[in-house]
Parts: sequence; C-alpha cells; structure tokens
Amino acid sequence: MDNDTLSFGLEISLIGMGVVFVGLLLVTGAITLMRRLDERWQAAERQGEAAALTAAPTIDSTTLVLLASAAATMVAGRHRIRFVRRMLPGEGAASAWSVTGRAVLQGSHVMSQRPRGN
Amino acid sequence: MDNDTLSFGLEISLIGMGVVFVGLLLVTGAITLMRRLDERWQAAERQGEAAALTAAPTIDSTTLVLLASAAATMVAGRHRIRFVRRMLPGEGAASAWSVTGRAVLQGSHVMSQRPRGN
Amino acid sequence: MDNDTLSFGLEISLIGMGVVFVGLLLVTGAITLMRRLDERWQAAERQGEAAALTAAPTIDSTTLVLLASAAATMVAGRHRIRFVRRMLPGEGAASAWSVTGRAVLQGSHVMSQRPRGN
Amino acid sequence: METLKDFLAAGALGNLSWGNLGMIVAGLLFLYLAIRKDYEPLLLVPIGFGILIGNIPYAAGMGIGIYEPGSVLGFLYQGVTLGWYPPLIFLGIGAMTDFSCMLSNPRLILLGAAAQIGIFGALWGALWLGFDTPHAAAIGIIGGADGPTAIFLASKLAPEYLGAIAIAAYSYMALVPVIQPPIIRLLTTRAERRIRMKPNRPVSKRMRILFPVVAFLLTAFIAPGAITLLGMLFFGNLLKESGVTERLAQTARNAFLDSITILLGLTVGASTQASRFLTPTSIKIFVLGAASFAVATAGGVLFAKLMNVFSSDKINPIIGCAGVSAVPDSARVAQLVAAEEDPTNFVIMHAMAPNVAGVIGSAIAAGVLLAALR
Amino acid sequence: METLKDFLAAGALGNLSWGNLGMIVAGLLFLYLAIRKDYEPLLLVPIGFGILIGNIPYAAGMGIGIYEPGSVLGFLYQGVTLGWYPPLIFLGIGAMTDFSCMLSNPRLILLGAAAQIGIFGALWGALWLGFDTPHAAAIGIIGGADGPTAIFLASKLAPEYLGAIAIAAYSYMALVPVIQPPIIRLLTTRAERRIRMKPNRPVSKRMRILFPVVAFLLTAFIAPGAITLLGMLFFGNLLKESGVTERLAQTARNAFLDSITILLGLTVGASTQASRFLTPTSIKIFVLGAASFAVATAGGVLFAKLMNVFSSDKINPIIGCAGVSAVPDSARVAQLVAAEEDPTNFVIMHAMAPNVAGVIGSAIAAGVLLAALR
Amino acid sequence: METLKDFLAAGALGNLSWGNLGMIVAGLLFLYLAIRKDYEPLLLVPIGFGILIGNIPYAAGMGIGIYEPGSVLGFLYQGVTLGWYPPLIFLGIGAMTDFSCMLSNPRLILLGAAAQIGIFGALWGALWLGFDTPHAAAIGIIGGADGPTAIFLASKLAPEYLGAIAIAAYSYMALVPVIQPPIIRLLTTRAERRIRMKPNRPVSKRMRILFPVVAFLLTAFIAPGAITLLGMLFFGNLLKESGVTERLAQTARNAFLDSITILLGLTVGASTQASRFLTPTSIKIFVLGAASFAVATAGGVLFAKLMNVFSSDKINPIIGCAGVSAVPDSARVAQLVAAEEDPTNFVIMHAMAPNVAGVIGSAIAAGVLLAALR
Ligand code: NA
Ligand code: NA
Ligand code: NA
Repeated sequence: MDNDTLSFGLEISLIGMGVVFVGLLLVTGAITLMRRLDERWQAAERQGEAAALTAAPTIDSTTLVLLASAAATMVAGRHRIRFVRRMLPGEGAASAWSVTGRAVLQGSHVMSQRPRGN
Repeated sequence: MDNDTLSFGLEISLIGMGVVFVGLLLVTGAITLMRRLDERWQAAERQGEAAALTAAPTIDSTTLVLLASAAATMVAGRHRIRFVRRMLPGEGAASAWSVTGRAVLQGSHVMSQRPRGN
Repeated sequence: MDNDTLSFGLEISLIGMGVVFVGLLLVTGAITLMRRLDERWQAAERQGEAAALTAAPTIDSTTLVLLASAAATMVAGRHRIRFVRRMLPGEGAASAWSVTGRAVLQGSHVMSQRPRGN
Repeated sequence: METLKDFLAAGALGNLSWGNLGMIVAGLLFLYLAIRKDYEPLLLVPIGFGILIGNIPYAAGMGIGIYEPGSVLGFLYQGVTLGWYPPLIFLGIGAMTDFSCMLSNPRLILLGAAAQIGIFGALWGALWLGFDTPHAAAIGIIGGADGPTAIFLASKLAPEYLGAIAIAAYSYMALVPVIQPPIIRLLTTRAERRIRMKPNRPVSKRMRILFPVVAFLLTAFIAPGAITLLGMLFFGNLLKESGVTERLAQTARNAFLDSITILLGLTVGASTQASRFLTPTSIKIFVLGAASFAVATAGGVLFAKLMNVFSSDKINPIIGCAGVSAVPDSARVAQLVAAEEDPTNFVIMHAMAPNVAGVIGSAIAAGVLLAALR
Repeated sequence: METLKDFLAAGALGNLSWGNLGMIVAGLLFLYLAIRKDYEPLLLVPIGFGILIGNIPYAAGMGIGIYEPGSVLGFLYQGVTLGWYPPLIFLGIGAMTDFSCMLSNPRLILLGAAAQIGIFGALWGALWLGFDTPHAAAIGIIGGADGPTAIFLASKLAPEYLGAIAIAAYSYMALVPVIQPPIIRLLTTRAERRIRMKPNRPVSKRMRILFPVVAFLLTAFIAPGAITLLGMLFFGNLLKESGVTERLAQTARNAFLDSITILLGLTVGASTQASRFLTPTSIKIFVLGAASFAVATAGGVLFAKLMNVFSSDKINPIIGCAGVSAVPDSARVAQLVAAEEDPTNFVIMHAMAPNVAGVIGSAIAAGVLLAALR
Repeated sequence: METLKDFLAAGALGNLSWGNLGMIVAGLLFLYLAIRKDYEPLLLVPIGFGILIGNIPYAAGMGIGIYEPGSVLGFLYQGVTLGWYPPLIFLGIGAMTDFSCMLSNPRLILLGAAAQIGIFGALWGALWLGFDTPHAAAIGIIGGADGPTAIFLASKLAPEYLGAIAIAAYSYMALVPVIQPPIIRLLTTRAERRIRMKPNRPVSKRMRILFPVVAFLLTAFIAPGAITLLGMLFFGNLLKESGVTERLAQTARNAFLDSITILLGLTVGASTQASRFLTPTSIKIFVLGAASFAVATAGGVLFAKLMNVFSSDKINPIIGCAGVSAVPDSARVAQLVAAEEDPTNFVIMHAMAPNVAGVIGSAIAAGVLLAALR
C-alpha cells in the first residue's frame, strides 16, 4: 500500500473533520445569535400573550363561520342544535381539503337536522 | 403569430367550454332526476327505519357468533367473562382480514380465560 | 390433447399435493413438539409471574430516568410538576427514534415549566 | 370543425362497443354486491369501480389506458404485472392474522392441505381443455381461493390471463356463501354436522413468537418457490407477535395494507377491458374456477371424514370447507351451516384453523408450480 | 491541497449565482407566508423548503440534483414528470370531499362550469404571446386553480414549463384572498351582495353513494381524457360514501394523501433551479396565470348574475367566485365578502357547491385539451 | 419422475450450503437479541428475518432471489441500491426529533463533531488494509453510527459492500451498550464522571421553527453533498415544528417512516446471501466498524475533557460518548454510566444534544466524502 494513498487519506480526513467542525460551529454560532434576538422577541411576546388570553379565538375562522351559519339555519328552521362535533386531530390539522371536508360535513349535519323531505 | 393559431385557439375554447357545460349540465340533470326518485325511496325508508329501530342488530353477525361462542365456552368451562373487548375503529371496518383478526383474537381471549396448561 | 400432457399433469398434481402435505405435516409436527416444550417453560413462567407481579416495573427505564430527571429539575428550580404526559400507543412502541422524541419532548416540557427567559 | 370531429372521434361515443357496455354493467353489479350485499366490499368496491374505469371507451394514443405505455394506470398496474402487490398484501395480512387457532389444534391444519386438491383438479381440467401447462397451473391456483397468491402466480406463468384469473378468484371468494353450503350438505350426514368439538386450548405468547419463524423455515425449505409469499406472510406475523415491533405491525396492517389493497383492486378491475377480457378463454377460466372451488370444498370435507375414521376425537366435517381459505368467509359459512343443525354448536374457532392453514397450503402449492414450470 | 481545491470547487461557494440567492429568498418567503400568514401551509411549506433544496448551488456530477440521472430527488420527481402523483392526490381528495352541497343545490354546479372560462382565456392569451398550442393549453390550465390538474396536464403537454406552471398555480391558489375580493366588488352591486339564499336541503345517504358512480360515467363518457383524474376523484369519494369501505377511505385521505402531498410539494419546489426557472418565459407564465384567475373569478360572478336574470330564486353572485375551485379558500372568500355587507348572511355552504363543481369542471377541461392536443 | 428430480434439484436440499446455515443461525441470533434483549428491535427484527429469507437455498432462475432480475425482493431492494430509502427515513426522523436539547445548550454540538473522527479513523485503517479510497470511505462511514447515512453513502461509493456495511452499522448501533461503557471508564476519572451540569434553558417555539431552516442552509452550503440527507432531515423537522403542518408530520413519522423501515430492514437482511456475504472482506469490514465505534466514542469523550480545560462551566465527559449518535442508545448509555457513580445525576437531557448533533455531523462527513470521491 503506497504512501500517496495514505497521504490522500490523511488529507481527506483533515478536510472532512475541518468541514464537519466548521459546519457545526456555524450552527452553534447561529443558534447563539438566534437566542439573543429571541430574548427580545420573547419580551414582546409575553405582553402579547397577556392580550391574547383575552382576545385570542379558540377555533379557526371557518369553523366559527360554520357554527354561526349552523346556528342561523337552526333558528331559520326553528330547530335546536343537537350536537357540535369536535374535530379529530387528523382532520383538525389546517388542511385545505380537510377544512372542506369539515365545512361541508358540518354543513350537512346542520341540514340533516331539518325534517326529511321538506 | 398567425391567424390560424388564434382561430384554432378560439375553436378549441368553444369546444372546451361547450364540453365542460354539457358535462356539468348532464350531472345537474342526473342529480335532479335522482332527487325525484329519492323522495319516493325515502318515504319507504322512513317506515323501514321505524321497524329497524326495534329489529336492527347493533353488532355484525360474526361478532355475535363469537360472543355467543365465547359465552358458551365460558359456561362449558365454568368461567366468567372477564371482559368483552370493544372493536377499535380501524379493526371495526368490515375488512375480511380484520374480521379474521377479530375472530381469532376474541377466540384466544376466551381461551386465555381458562387456567393455563389444562 | 396428448397423453404426455395429461400424465405430466397427473405427475405434477401428485408432487404438488405431496409437497403441500409434507410441508403442513412438518408444521403440525413442529407445533406439537413446541407445545411439549412450552408446557415445561410455562411452569417456570407461572412462578416467574408471581415474582413479577411484585417486582415488574410498569414503565420502561428511559421513561423512568426521564421522569426522575424531570422531578430533579423541578426540585432544582423549585417548581411543581404540572403534568406527566402519558405515552401514546404509537409513540409507546419501543422505537429508538420515538424514544428520542419522547426523551427530548419530556425534557422540553420540564424546561418549559421554568419561567421564561431565565 | 375538424377539431370538433377529431374530438368526438377520440370520445366515448366514437369508440363505444357492446363489450364495454356489458363490462360496465358487470362493474355496477360488483358495486351492488359489495355495497348492498356486503360481499367482500374491501375487494369488490375497488375492483368494481376499476372495471368502470377500464371500460370507458376512448381513442388510443392519449396515454390514458392501463395498457398504454406511459399511462398512470399502466404505471400503477406494474405492481400487479411485476407481482409485488401480492407479497406486500401478505405482509399486512400476516400482521393481522392470529394463528393461535392453528397452534391450539394442529391436526386441523391437514384439512387446509386436503383442500388444495381443488388447485390440481382445476389444473388437470385446464390441461384437458387444451391449455398449456403453465397457463393451466395459473388457472388451477384459482382453487387456492387466495387473491394475492393467484395474482402472484398468474403474473409469472400466465400474464395474458391475469385479469380473468384475478377476477374469477375474487368473485368466487365473495360467493363462497353461495357455493359451499350445498356441497357440504351433500357430503355429510345430519349426525356428522351435529358433532361438537372440544374447546381450543390456550396458546402461550412464546409459541406465537416462535411459530412464524419455525413455520417459515420448514415451508420455505420444502418449497423455495413460495419464499416471497410465505416470507412476507410470516414476517408480518412476527412483527405482530414479537411484542417489540407493534408500531411496525400497526402500520403494516393498516395504512400499508389499505394502500396496496386500493391500488391492486382498482388496477385489476381496470385491466378488464372488454376487447381483451370478453373472450371464450375467460369463460373457460371462470368455469374451471367454479369447479376448483367445488372440488376444494369437497376435498376438505371428505378428508375430515377420513380423519374421523382413524381418530376417536371426532372432527365436525363441516369445518373442512374452511380449508379453501377465502378467509374468513368460508369459516363463517362453516359456522352458519353448523348452526342450522344445532344453534348452540360453535365451530367457527375450530374452522379458523384450516382456514388460515389453507392460505399457507395454497402458497406452498404456488411455490411448487412456480419451481416446476418457470 | 488539490483535494481541498476540488472540494471547494464542488461546494456552494464555488457555484454560487445571484439566481440561486433570489430563489432561496423566494423559498423563505413561501415559508413565511405559509407559517405566519397560514396561506395553504400544507402546500407552501413543502414547496418552499423544496425551493431551498433545489437552489443550494453545487457542482454537477455528484448525483444530487433533481435533474441529474440517478439522484434521489430525480427519482421522487418522477411522480410529477410521469404524472402519477396528481391522480393519487385526487384519490385522497375524493375520500375527503363531501359533495352533498352540490347534491342539495344542483343548479349552482353551473357556476363551476362558467369559471372555467379562465382556462381558455389564458390559453388564448398564451397563443397571442406566441406559445405553441400544447404549451398554451398547459399554461391555461393554471386558471383551473387546481394544483394536481395543472401538474397532470403540464406533465403531458409542456414538461419543460412544469415547474413554473405548478408554482404559479399553487401561488395564486394561496393568494385568492388577495385576488378575488376587488373583482367581486367591481362586478356586483351592494344589493346583489346582500342577497340571502334558501338554506340547503337534506341529502340522503343513497344519493351520496349513487353520485360518484353516476357522475363518473357521465363526465368520463363526455371527456375520456379526464378518466384518470375523475376516476380517482370519484373512486375516492365512493370509498368514503359507500359505508362499507371506511377503513380504505381513512387511509386514502390520511396517510396516503399526506405522503403524496409531501413528496409532490417537495419535488415541485426542488424543480425550480434558478438556471432553469428564472427565464422570461416563467414571467410570462406568471402574468398569464394571474390573468386567468381574474377571468375565472369574473366568469363565475357574471354567470351568477346571468342566471338571476332567468330565475326568480336569486343567487348571491358573490358565490360565483368559488367556481374557480382553489378549494376551500375561494368559498371562504365568498363568505368573508358577503359578511362585510351583512354579517348575518352565511353563503359558505352555498359557495361550496360551485367550489367542488369547479374541480370537476377543470378536470373535464383538462381532458378535452389532452384529447385535442396529445 | 424427471419432474420430481427437477423439483428436488430446485429445492432447498438440492442447494444447501454451510454458508446458508451459518447465516440462518446469524439471523436467528438477530431475532433473539431484538425480541428477548430488546436491542433496537425495530431494526433487528426486519433485518434478522430478512437474513432468513435471503439464505433459504434454492435454484436460480425462478425469479425469487433478491439479486435475480424481475424478482419482487430485487424490486424492493432498489430503494437501497438506488439510495432513496435512507433520505425518506431521515424525513420521518426529522418529523420525530426534537432539537431543543441542542438549541438550549449549543456548545454541546461540538461533541457531535468530535465523534466523527471515528469515520476518518476507520477510513484510514481501510486504506491501510488495502481498500481503494471510495470503498474505504464507505467503510469509514460505519463510524457515523447512522444506518441510513451509511447505506446512502455505501450505495454510491461501494455498492458491492453495501450489505456488509449496513449490517455492521446496525449491529454495532445495537451493541453500543456493550461497546461504550468500558471506553468511557478508561478515559475518565471518577471525579469527572460525577460532574453535574446546569439544567437546560427553555427554548421558544420560534427558535424551533427557525432552526431547521437556518441549519439546513448553513450545513448545505458548506457540504452540498449532504443536501439529500440533511434536506430531508430538516424538512421533516420543519413539518413537525411549523405548527401548521402537523398532519403531514404525523404521517411522516408514523405510517411513512414505518413502511420504509420495514422494507429497508427486510431487504438489507435479505441481501446477505452467504455466497456474497461470507467473505474475508466482510470480516475486515466488521473489524474496521468495531474500531470506528471505539475511536468515535473516545473522540467524543476526550473532546469534552478538552473543552473543560478552556471552560469554567464544566461538561460531564461521559456525554461525549453520545456524539456517535446511534440515537438514542448512546445517550442512554451516558445516563447509565453516570448513574453508576451518582444515581441522582441525570445527564440524559444533556447527552441528547451531542446525540442528535452527531446525526448532522455524520451527514456532513458523508457529504464531504461523496463530493470528494464521486
Ligand atoms: Na387457500
Ligand atoms: Na377548478
Ligand atoms: Na453520527
């Protein structure tokens, strides 16, 4: 086994370890920097949270609209809301399509409250 | 850019919109027709439902058989049923193979009630 | 349709059924043998179980360590444990990576009990 | 106007055939049986809708059809033609099946062996009808009453008949409640059908873990041609029973199995284009398939009676019918027929043993045929 | 030292270009819009991160890049280039969508037809800008506001513009809340926007089961080119509604749909390498795409007003905007615009009808273009 | 009789070899370690059973074997040979991993860098044993203690040794509880092992969202060869942390990850056919692999001691062993060794930082080797 190979191996080892360290040092530095910025942001956040606690909506707008519309239809049709279905986690994720699913799903529940065939 | 292309574009646009409208009109018509038929069927259904409420089985035949067989084995072996496991939704779906799973699963529960090694 | 084909068909049928029977007979034999051995093992087991009932840990070591470490951190930081999250079955399976997930997840819960930004 | 003409020529009306209409009706029938009659819906709904998709007439060259190069359906159909859907389905099935019925009553396994006579009966019949040997073997495997096994073997030995063989296998599996009872009644006396069997013995966790490993080694050594199917079946079962890989078993029997089932059913259905499917050969295949189910049922039942000659601990011959597999329908058939004679006699737990043994038996038979004819 | 030089030459710094930097900024913008503004996150997060992956500069020949033979990204990208991701996504979408809004108010379906004018408007514009016909058709389909349909058609008619077309389609779908309201207000009077519509009628389970089968047969017969997309959409919906295949529908709309969405979004994003993506053509495509969305919205709204001329039971023309699909965002836009005028007026349930009808309409249009130009 | 002879000749008995028997015993050992000893069961059960499947003897030509064209196993094995299973596994791992341990204590990341010395130590040893450079690099990566990274690099640089490299990597990952403790004790004083570290600081949601994006850009710019692995890892993590794509993350870390894990483990196991696997080279590879784990462990521990020289805030050098990754086993080893000295000292949360950093470090190293040698 000749020396060139080994020296090449040495060279690539040095480069390799060098790049690994440089790369992870950059990550370390970036994290440290981000933490600094984050401290400030968090201050702002804490105040925001205080406000949020009073203001923040607990369900997304679509659902809200739907429940409202459901309620409205109820009233229009003089019916009571039998139940409001909780979202399953799977569905709960803000998937455009699952929202559809939910939208129309809930809609149809609303509808199905009305006496059949009228 | 020559006229042929544009006229071809016009032609394909007309055909395209035409087909889209024809297709969706057919769907609209079909739905309207289906609604008509459905009205009648529903009448029949409503009576059926009334009957069903009293008659309808709440678990599928296999499960029924299995519970019965479980019970039978219990009696035969003079044991009490410790629990009857509810189907999980995943398993609950009428999959041929999951039914197997359930069948034998429940069976083995029954068996495992019997004192070991006899 | 010539005789060779049919005789070949007969031959392959005999071989086929033969192999199927030999194969499943071997399985039958193996099971019967295993049952024998199992009887003995079970005897040993039953005693083991008795012991186990008193000794057996109900959560895996990592989780234990983590809860302890959580607790430790609590004490260190003079905080109370607000909750200990139950593993979900999916995560619960002893997946190396899900254990990580759990490990660090719980760790971060522990951390997030500490007042922000200190 | 040219364009409009071309478009209409490319359209359904320009390519309509009676065959397509017939197949569409067949597809609707499948959907009806699945949804209203609850015949194997997880298989018949995808297959039925696939038949509709495959028989909408159109002009070739759009890259739509399942047999057109570069089409999406053709791409998904490769799982069938290259034969890798079936083993993946067996993986999920293994992760779902509890073999303890077999473990607690091993001698019943032999009923699952006897029922494989249906395979070779149909094979012989096919030779007699003039099919060449590989094709005859692929047709015979319909008698195994296992969709995946049938598709796997057909994809290797008779690709040109794959559609007919798969549809026949799945159709008759859905129809076991119709096919088997008369045969059972014909071959058994009332007294035999009233035989009560001892309840099953318990099975330890250790046995359940050892079984898939031991059974795989034994069967694969005997019939290496079955390595792919049996390997996946027993691997899936080990994932289920090992107790340390539950999350893998969960995925294998749910998301994984369902995804493959959807794609396999849909593409098998779509492969039944009238022009290729409606042939005299297909009719022969369906006739042979029906015969193979009948022979298999008879084989299982008669072998049970034979075993009773030599054993004092009697077997209720009804459960022999479960040896054809078609899991779990044929085991349910056994229970229903038994209940007719004595509503308090529960044979389904015993019937599950030949039922799952029949799956292994068919896979072994497929391995032998593959080894001998490939 | 040679090695070090080579390594640096192979590295990012050795291959950096302003284009890459620009695209990386664009990718970060996508992520910002998705995560902070919640614009279609399930699409924009994968696409945005994919843009980052696709624009890290490197020396060719390492088998890394999505366009390099044998690369992993290239392998995953085949689902896009061969066009089989989109139909599989439609399968999941079908298993997720409830069509009863359409069934309870069928005439609203026509709004979904009218909005397809955006497709052909953009097609014509593209011809006018000098694109040849197949490319123009692929660009026009952006107006369908359906990512999968756009990718499917582009992969067949204009593979070289696939990236730009897909990114344009998804970007504008995310931007409907910005694009549509002004157009709606421009084309409708305050009185029209305050129109209240009758609540929907109930829909029986039977109707829901029959619909996907009937609708598939009708639309596929009219436009066989749409068989692949519509077949998967309605098949998925039948799995959902049949009541006997719930476990398949579950998998189709969850694990199955999510997996394909991840891979499609990531690879579409990664296909936007600056060197290929930042061209004058891409800019033209984005301009035409914006126009097509505007035309489509106008088409839906104006057709609603037209229908009101002939019908006593008035339609609130706002919901015409939902005909472009971009489900369900455009339906939500309709609701929000309506609520501005009258907070107690809930049109979203009505808007869902043209919304889902628009998906079918775009697929039909794609089928026509495929049949005429392939 | 001919047929019978042929059949037996095609069978296991006709092709039995001591090598196969030896490998079967090895496979059973893997299953025992996984099921009874709970050593990485999610990897060793599929690999162990795969070894059984791959070593059932049979006659070639049946299209069964993983190396036979057109076989199902060969088809599934492409995910390994083309190297696309590993990145998909990294996607799921990213969606499962919480990096906040690293974020709350960034300097510990360097321990994950130091441990990569094991890779280059083994590389050098391999060159010294006469392997050519690409092969030596592929063998060295075993020291990364990351199955997917090892398979990915080996598939590009040393396909012929892929099986041995993968099996070695996974075996030693399962054996870290055996390999590491003595080395740790050898290199640390009792006092050092009793060092207590400050509890971690909290990490905000924003940091968790920014991290995958920033870390990907930095590392990918430095080592573009790692784009595929790091891109998938950080993309998966963004899906998890973004808060708006939870359903995608759910699928990625469950059904998606499990499915790929099953197929990768099974096919890697099946690729160990005795005739190809039992060679002197494989033995060399296993020896070098063991050495690389030892060197990597030592590297991590010694670097921690080095850092203590320059920092007043002391690190418990035990956690250096976690830098080899093998997540999370080596972090658990650190905890156990620490608990021996002081049962009330909990270092596992700190050990997780170098543990996950080691994954990134190995991917970077793989990227460098790929760029330099491909
Ligand atoms: Na069978
Ligand atoms: Na549309
Ligand atoms: Na590592």
